[in-house]
Amino acid sequence: MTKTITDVICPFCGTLCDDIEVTVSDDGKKILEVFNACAIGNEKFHHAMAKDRPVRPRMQQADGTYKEVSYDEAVEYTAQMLANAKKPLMYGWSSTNCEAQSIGHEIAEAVGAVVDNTAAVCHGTTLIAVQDVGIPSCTLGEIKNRADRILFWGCNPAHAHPRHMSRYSIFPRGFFTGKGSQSRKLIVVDPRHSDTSKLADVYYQVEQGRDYELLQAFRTALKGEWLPDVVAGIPKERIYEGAELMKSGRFGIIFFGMGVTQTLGKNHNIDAAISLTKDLNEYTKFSIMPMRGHYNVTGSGEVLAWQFGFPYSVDLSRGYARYNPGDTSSIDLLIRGEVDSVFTIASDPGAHFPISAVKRIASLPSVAVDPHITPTTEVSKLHVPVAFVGIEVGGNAYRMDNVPIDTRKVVDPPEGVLTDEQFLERVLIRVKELKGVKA
Amino acid sequence: MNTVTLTPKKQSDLYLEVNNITPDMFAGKSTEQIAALPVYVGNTEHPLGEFFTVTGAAGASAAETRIVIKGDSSRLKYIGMKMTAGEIEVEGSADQYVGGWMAGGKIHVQGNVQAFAGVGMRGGELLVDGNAGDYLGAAYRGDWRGMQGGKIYIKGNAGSDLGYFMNGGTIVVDGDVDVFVGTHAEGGTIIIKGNAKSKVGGQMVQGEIYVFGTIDVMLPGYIYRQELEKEVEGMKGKFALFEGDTAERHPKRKGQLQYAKLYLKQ
Amino acid sequence: MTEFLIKNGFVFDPTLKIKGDVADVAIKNGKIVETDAVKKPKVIDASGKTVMAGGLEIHAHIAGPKVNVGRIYRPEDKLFNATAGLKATPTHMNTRMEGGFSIPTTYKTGYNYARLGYTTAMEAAMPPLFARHVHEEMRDTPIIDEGAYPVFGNNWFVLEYIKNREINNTAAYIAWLLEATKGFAIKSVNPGGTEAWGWGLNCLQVTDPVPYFDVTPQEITTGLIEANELLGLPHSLHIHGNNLGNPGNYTTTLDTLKAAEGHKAKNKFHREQVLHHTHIQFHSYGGDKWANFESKARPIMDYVNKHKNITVDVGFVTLDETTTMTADGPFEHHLTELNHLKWANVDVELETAAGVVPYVYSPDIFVCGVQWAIGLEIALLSKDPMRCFITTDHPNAGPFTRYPRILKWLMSQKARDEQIKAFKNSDKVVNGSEIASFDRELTLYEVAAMTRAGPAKALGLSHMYGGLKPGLDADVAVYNFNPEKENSPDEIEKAFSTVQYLFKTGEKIIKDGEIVSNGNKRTLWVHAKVEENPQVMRDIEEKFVKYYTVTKGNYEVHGKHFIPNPLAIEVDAT
Amino acid sequence: MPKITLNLISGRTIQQGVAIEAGKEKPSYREACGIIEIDPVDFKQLGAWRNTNVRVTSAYGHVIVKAVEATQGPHPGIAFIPMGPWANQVVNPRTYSTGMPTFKGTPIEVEPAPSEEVLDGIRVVQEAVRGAKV
Repeated sequence: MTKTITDVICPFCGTLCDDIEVTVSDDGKKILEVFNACAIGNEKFHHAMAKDRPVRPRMQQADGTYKEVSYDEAVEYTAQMLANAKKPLMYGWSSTNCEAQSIGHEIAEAVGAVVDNTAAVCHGTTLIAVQDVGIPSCTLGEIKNRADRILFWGCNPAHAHPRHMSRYSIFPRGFFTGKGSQSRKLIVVDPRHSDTSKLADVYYQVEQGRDYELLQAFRTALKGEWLPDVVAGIPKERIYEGAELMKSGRFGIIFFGMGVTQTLGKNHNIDAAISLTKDLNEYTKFSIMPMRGHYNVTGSGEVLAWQFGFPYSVDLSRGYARYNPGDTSSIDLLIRGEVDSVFTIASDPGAHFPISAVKRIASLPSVAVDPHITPTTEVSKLHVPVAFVGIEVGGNAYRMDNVPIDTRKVVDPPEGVLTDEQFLERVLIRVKELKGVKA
Repeated sequence: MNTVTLTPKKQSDLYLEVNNITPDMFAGKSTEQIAALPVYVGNTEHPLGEFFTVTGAAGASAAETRIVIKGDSSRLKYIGMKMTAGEIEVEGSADQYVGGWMAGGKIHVQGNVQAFAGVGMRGGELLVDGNAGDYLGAAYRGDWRGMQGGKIYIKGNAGSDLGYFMNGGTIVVDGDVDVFVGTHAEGGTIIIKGNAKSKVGGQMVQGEIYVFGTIDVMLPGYIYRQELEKEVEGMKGKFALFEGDTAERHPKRKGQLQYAKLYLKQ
Repeated sequence: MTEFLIKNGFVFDPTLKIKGDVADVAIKNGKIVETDAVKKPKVIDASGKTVMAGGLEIHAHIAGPKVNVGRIYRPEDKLFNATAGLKATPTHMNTRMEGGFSIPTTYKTGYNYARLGYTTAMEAAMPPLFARHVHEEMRDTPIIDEGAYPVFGNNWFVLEYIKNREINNTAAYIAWLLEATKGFAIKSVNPGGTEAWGWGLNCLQVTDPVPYFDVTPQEITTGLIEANELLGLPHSLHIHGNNLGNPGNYTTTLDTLKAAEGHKAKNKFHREQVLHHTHIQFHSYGGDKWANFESKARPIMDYVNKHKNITVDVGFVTLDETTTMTADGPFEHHLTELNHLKWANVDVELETAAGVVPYVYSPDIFVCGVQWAIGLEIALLSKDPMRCFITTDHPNAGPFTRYPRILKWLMSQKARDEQIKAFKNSDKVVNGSEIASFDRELTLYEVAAMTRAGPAKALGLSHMYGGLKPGLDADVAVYNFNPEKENSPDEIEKAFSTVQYLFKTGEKIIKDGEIVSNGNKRTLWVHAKVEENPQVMRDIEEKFVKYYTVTKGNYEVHGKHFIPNPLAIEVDAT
Repeated sequence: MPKITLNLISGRTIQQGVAIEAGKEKPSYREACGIIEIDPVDFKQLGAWRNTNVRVTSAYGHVIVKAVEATQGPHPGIAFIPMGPWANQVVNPRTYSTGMPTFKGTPIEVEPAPSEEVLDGIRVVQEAVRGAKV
C-alpha cells in the first residue's frame, strides 16, 4: 500500500506552498508522485530520489579530484578550519530550516565568524531600504482577500514563483475579491516584456537602470507635481495615468524582485518603491512585499535578527554583532580579501556569486554542506552531503511574507546521511572543545 | 602639541581594526602604554606595538595630541573613529571608516580612503588628497541622522552615496562623484567641482548641492527656478537653481514649502 | 536540587503581608519552603539587603514578528550597544551575545529581565498566524518563564460570532485558538479598528461600526469578557482600547472600561477582575489638540479605584529614544505621519495587523513631558497597588530596562522634581498635569504589589508566582538596597538595576550581579477544555479552505522545537 | 566577425529553476543557463544564426554561451543570460558598498564563436578558478 501525505510544504521558493500532496511507497523510502507542485517543486521532490546522489563527505585531493571520507573526518576538518580561522565566513542558510540555522549561529558565535545568507545576492538591498524607510506590508492572504491593484515591479513570478499568481496574487477568489482576477487590475513594470507582463492590464517597459527615476516620477505624479515629458522611457501622461490607477483602488500591493534589487540604484529603488507605497496610504490602502527567492531566506533573516539583531551580513568576529553591508557582506569580504576560510551551507555561491568572489572561495580552506553537487561543492576543499530539508527532514521555515510554516518530512534520507542539524550539532560540540567553551 | 609617530613593523595577514588609533585614546599615555593598546585582526586581539613602532610622545589631552601614521595604511580600518580633538596625519592610503563618527579634530590622509569615511560625522575636519569611496559622510544604516556637522574635503573623486541622510556640515569634492548624492538629506552643503552621474538629490528634503560640471540624468522631481550669481568655495559663477525633490514631503516655513536646492553651474 | 537559605534580608511580600521585616527565605526542590524544611542549605547572607519574589511582567512586546521587524529595521538601535558572548571572559562563558537598546535581542531580553529581578514575562500581542515565530523567540529568551496573548479583537471568527451574539461559539473558538497557538490569554487591541485598517480606516469610538462586519468595539469588548468568564481562564480580557494616543481620548477609555460593569470574575484562579486595561497612560489624555494636551489621569484613576473588577498597567514614558510597536495598525500610521520616521506595517489575514515606528520621547517636547507625568500620576493616584501594575508597554513608552528609573521617580518626590526642572518646557508640563503637586512616595511594599503579587493575581498565577509563601515557585530576587538607610534617588535606581542574587524555580541564576545560569525557562499556555462544538469546527475548516493561505494542518503549533519546556494551565469549561 | 554591444541582465527562468533542482552537474543545466537571449533586431546586427555559440565579453571577464532568440521580448539592446555561473563570468561585481553586485546592467560585447564549446555548469566555474591564489 502506498500512502499519501497531505499538507506538505514545498521547499523551493519563498512562496512556500503548503498544499502539496506526496504519494510515497509503503516502506516510506520512495517518493512516487507529487501533486499540486509547480514544475520546479515537482523536480525538487523527485531529485531527492536520484540514484547518483552523493551520500558520503568528499575531500578534495591535490589533483583536484574528490575522495570519500567519513562524517567524523568531515566534522573534524570543519571544526578545525572554523576554530583556527581569524575571520571565517559562514554563508548560505537559506535552504535549510531554522533549527539548523540556530545551531550554525552558535558555532559562528563560538568561533567569531561572519554569518551571511543569500539575501546578500537577492533582497539584501531591500533590507537596507527597509532600514531606511520601513515597510508597510501584509500577509499574502490579505492580497487574496482584499487586493484590487497588483503591481509587479522587476519581478517575473511566471518564472520565479510559479504558483504565486494562482495562490495569492491574481487569480484566487478571496473574501472581498469574489470575482478573482476580474476583481483586480494588474500593472507590470519591467525592461523585458516578460511572461508576467503579458498578463498585465498595464505594462511599463522601463528603461533598464532607471527604476529609481520612474518610481520617483510616480511619487511626483501622485502629488500632482510637474514632470518632464519622458521619464525612464515612459511618457509623462502614462505616469499620471498609472498614479491615478493606483490611487483609485481600495487595496493595492507592489511586489518587487531582483529586477530592482540588483539593478543600479539597488536599495534606493526599493526605498523609492516603499516611499511610493507609504504615499499611497494617504489616499487608499497599499502594501509592498519583496518576492523572496529561497524558501527559507526569510527565516534566516528572522533567526539572525532575534539572536543578533541584524537580518544578514552579521560580523561576530569581535565578540559582539556588527552589521554594515559593504563591509560585513560576503561579496565585499571575499573580493576585498577580508576572510580566511569559507563555510557554505544550503546555498550555491559558486553558481551565484560573480566569478571574482568565487575565485577567493576556491583559494581558501572551504567546506560546502549541500545535498547536491554544485559549482560550490566542486571548488570547495570538503563537500558534506546532507538530507533534503522539507523532504527528508522537517523544520521551520518562513514564507516571503514572514509567515512561519513548519516543513514536513516525507521520506527517510539515504542510509547514514546526516541532516544539516545533526552535522552542525557535531561541529558545534567539537568547536566548543577546541575553543575551551563550557558546554 | 605633541606628536606620536606610528611606523609599521609588519603587515597583518587580514585587515587590522585600529579604532584605538585616536588622539583621545593616546592622550596622556606613554609610548609603552600606547603600544599596549589593543588592535584587532578578525577575532584575534593584538597589542598595537606588534604592528607598529611607537615613537614620540602624546599630549596630556586629545587636543594636544597629533598622530602620524607612516607607510601604507591601506589595510587599516577605523582610523580616527569617534575622535573628538587633536590631529591624525596618514601618510599613505587608508581603508574604510576613516573618521567614522568623529566629533572634532582633524584628519589628513595623503592617499585614498575607502568606503564609509566620515560616516555619522558630527564635527571636525577630514581632508583627503586622493579619492574617497562610497558612503562618504553618510549615515550609518538605518539612522535618519547622518552627517551633522564638520567638513570633509576630497581632492580627488568620490564614490556613490555621498552625504546620504546628511543633516549638516559641508562636503567638497574637487573631482567627479558616482551615483546618489545627498539622498534623503535634510540639511548641509555638498559641493561637486567635477561631474556627477545620475540620481543627484533624490528624496532630498532640505540642504544644498552645487555641481560645477554636468549631471548625466536629472531626477524628475527637480524643477528649474532661476539663474543666480553665486560665490562658492572662492569661485564665482552663474548657477541654474533647481528645487526639489518634489516627490518627497517638505516642511513649511512661514507658509512657504521649503525645498532642497540644486545649483548647476552654467 | 540544592537547598538555599536567604538569611536576614528585609523582606517585602504582599502575599505574606510582610512589610520589610527581617526574615529568612528557604528554597527546596524549586519551591519556597518553611525555613525549618531545609537541612543543609547553602546560605546567602542578605543582611542589609532587600528580598522580594521574582518580578512579573504583565505586558511587554518581547517576542514575535513585530518585535523582530523592529530589530531588523533598526540597526542603529544596536550601534555601539552590544556586549560580548560565548568567546568573551570566563565569567561569561555560559551566556550568549547581547545587543540592542529599545529592541534587544532575545538573549539580552532574558538576561536583562533577570538582572532586574524579574522571572516571568508575558508577550502582550501574538498574531495567531505568527504563533510559531513568537514561540521560537520565546524559546531563545533564556531564564524567564513566558507566555503570549493571542489577539482576538479583530479576528473574523470573533467579529462574526459576536455580531450574532454567539458567546458559546466565541468561547469554543477561543479555546481552539489558545490550543492551536499555545496562547495564554485573550488580548484585544483597538477592537474593530484594526480590521477597519484593512481598508485604511479606523474605529476611534466604541460605537463606530466595523466596516462590513457591522459590529461595534463595545460589543466586541463585552462579548470577549463574557466568553472569557464562560471559559474561566486564568487571566481576564486584556484590552488596549480604541483611540490610543490622541488628545481627548480619556472619554473613549472610560467608555471602554464601562464594558466591565455588571460582570463578575468566574474562575478557579483567585482572579477578581474581568477586564485588564493595558498601558492606560496612553489612554488618559485630555485636550482636543496637541497644543492644549493635558493629563486626565485623575478621572481615569477615580473610575479604576472605584471598580474592583478592573486592573490596569501604566505604560510609563521613560524619556528615551525607543521603538513603538502595536497591533493597533492605524495608530502607527498616524504616528509616522506625525514624526516622519520609518514605518513598518503588517496586516495579518483574518486576524490582526501591526505597525512599528521609532519614537524619540524628548524632554524638550512639552507633550512628552506631560506623557511622563501622566504615567506617574496614574501610579500615584492608585489606591490599590494590587490592581495597578508597573510597565512601560516595552518598548512603546520606553524600554523595560528603565524600571529602576521609574522606581526612583515613584519612590522619590525629589527625583520627580529634578526631572520636572530638567524639562525644557517645565512650566507647560506643570500646567498640563498635576504631577508637581504630588508628595506621595511609594513604599517597597507597594512596589512589590505593583510588580509581583498584583500581576500574579491578575494573571491567575498567584498559585505559582508573585510571593514568598511556602509552596510557591522559588523565584527570589535579592537587591543591594537597605530600606532603613537614607537613599538618594540615584542610589534607588542603581540598586534596582542589577540584583545581587536571583533564584528562578530554585536555581541560582545571578550571583553577585553576574549571570551564572541560563535557567530552565518554561512556556506557559492555557489548555481550555470545552464541549465539542461541531459548528465552530466546521467554520474553522471552511475559513482555512477559502480565505487563509496556509492549510489548517500547517497552522497549529506543535513540537519540541517551538516549546521545548511547556507548562500548560488546565481549565475545564465543559 | 561582427561584434555587437548590448546591455546584459541576468535573472531567473523556470527552466533555470527546474535545472538547478535536477542537478547542476547535468547537461540540462547548461541547456537552461548556458545561453544568451538576444532580441531579433540585435540578432540581425550580430549576423549569426539562432543557436550559435557566441563569446560574451565584459570588463570583468568572458564566457562562451549559446545565442538564442529572446522569448520574453521585444527588448532591443538588452541581452539576457539566466542567473548562474555563465552569467557570473561577466557580470559587474561592483556592489556600491551595499553587498550586492550589479547583476543587471553590465555592458557586454557579443561575437559569434561557432567553433567554441559551452562548458557545463561545474567546469565553467572550475576552469575559471583554476590556479586561484590568495
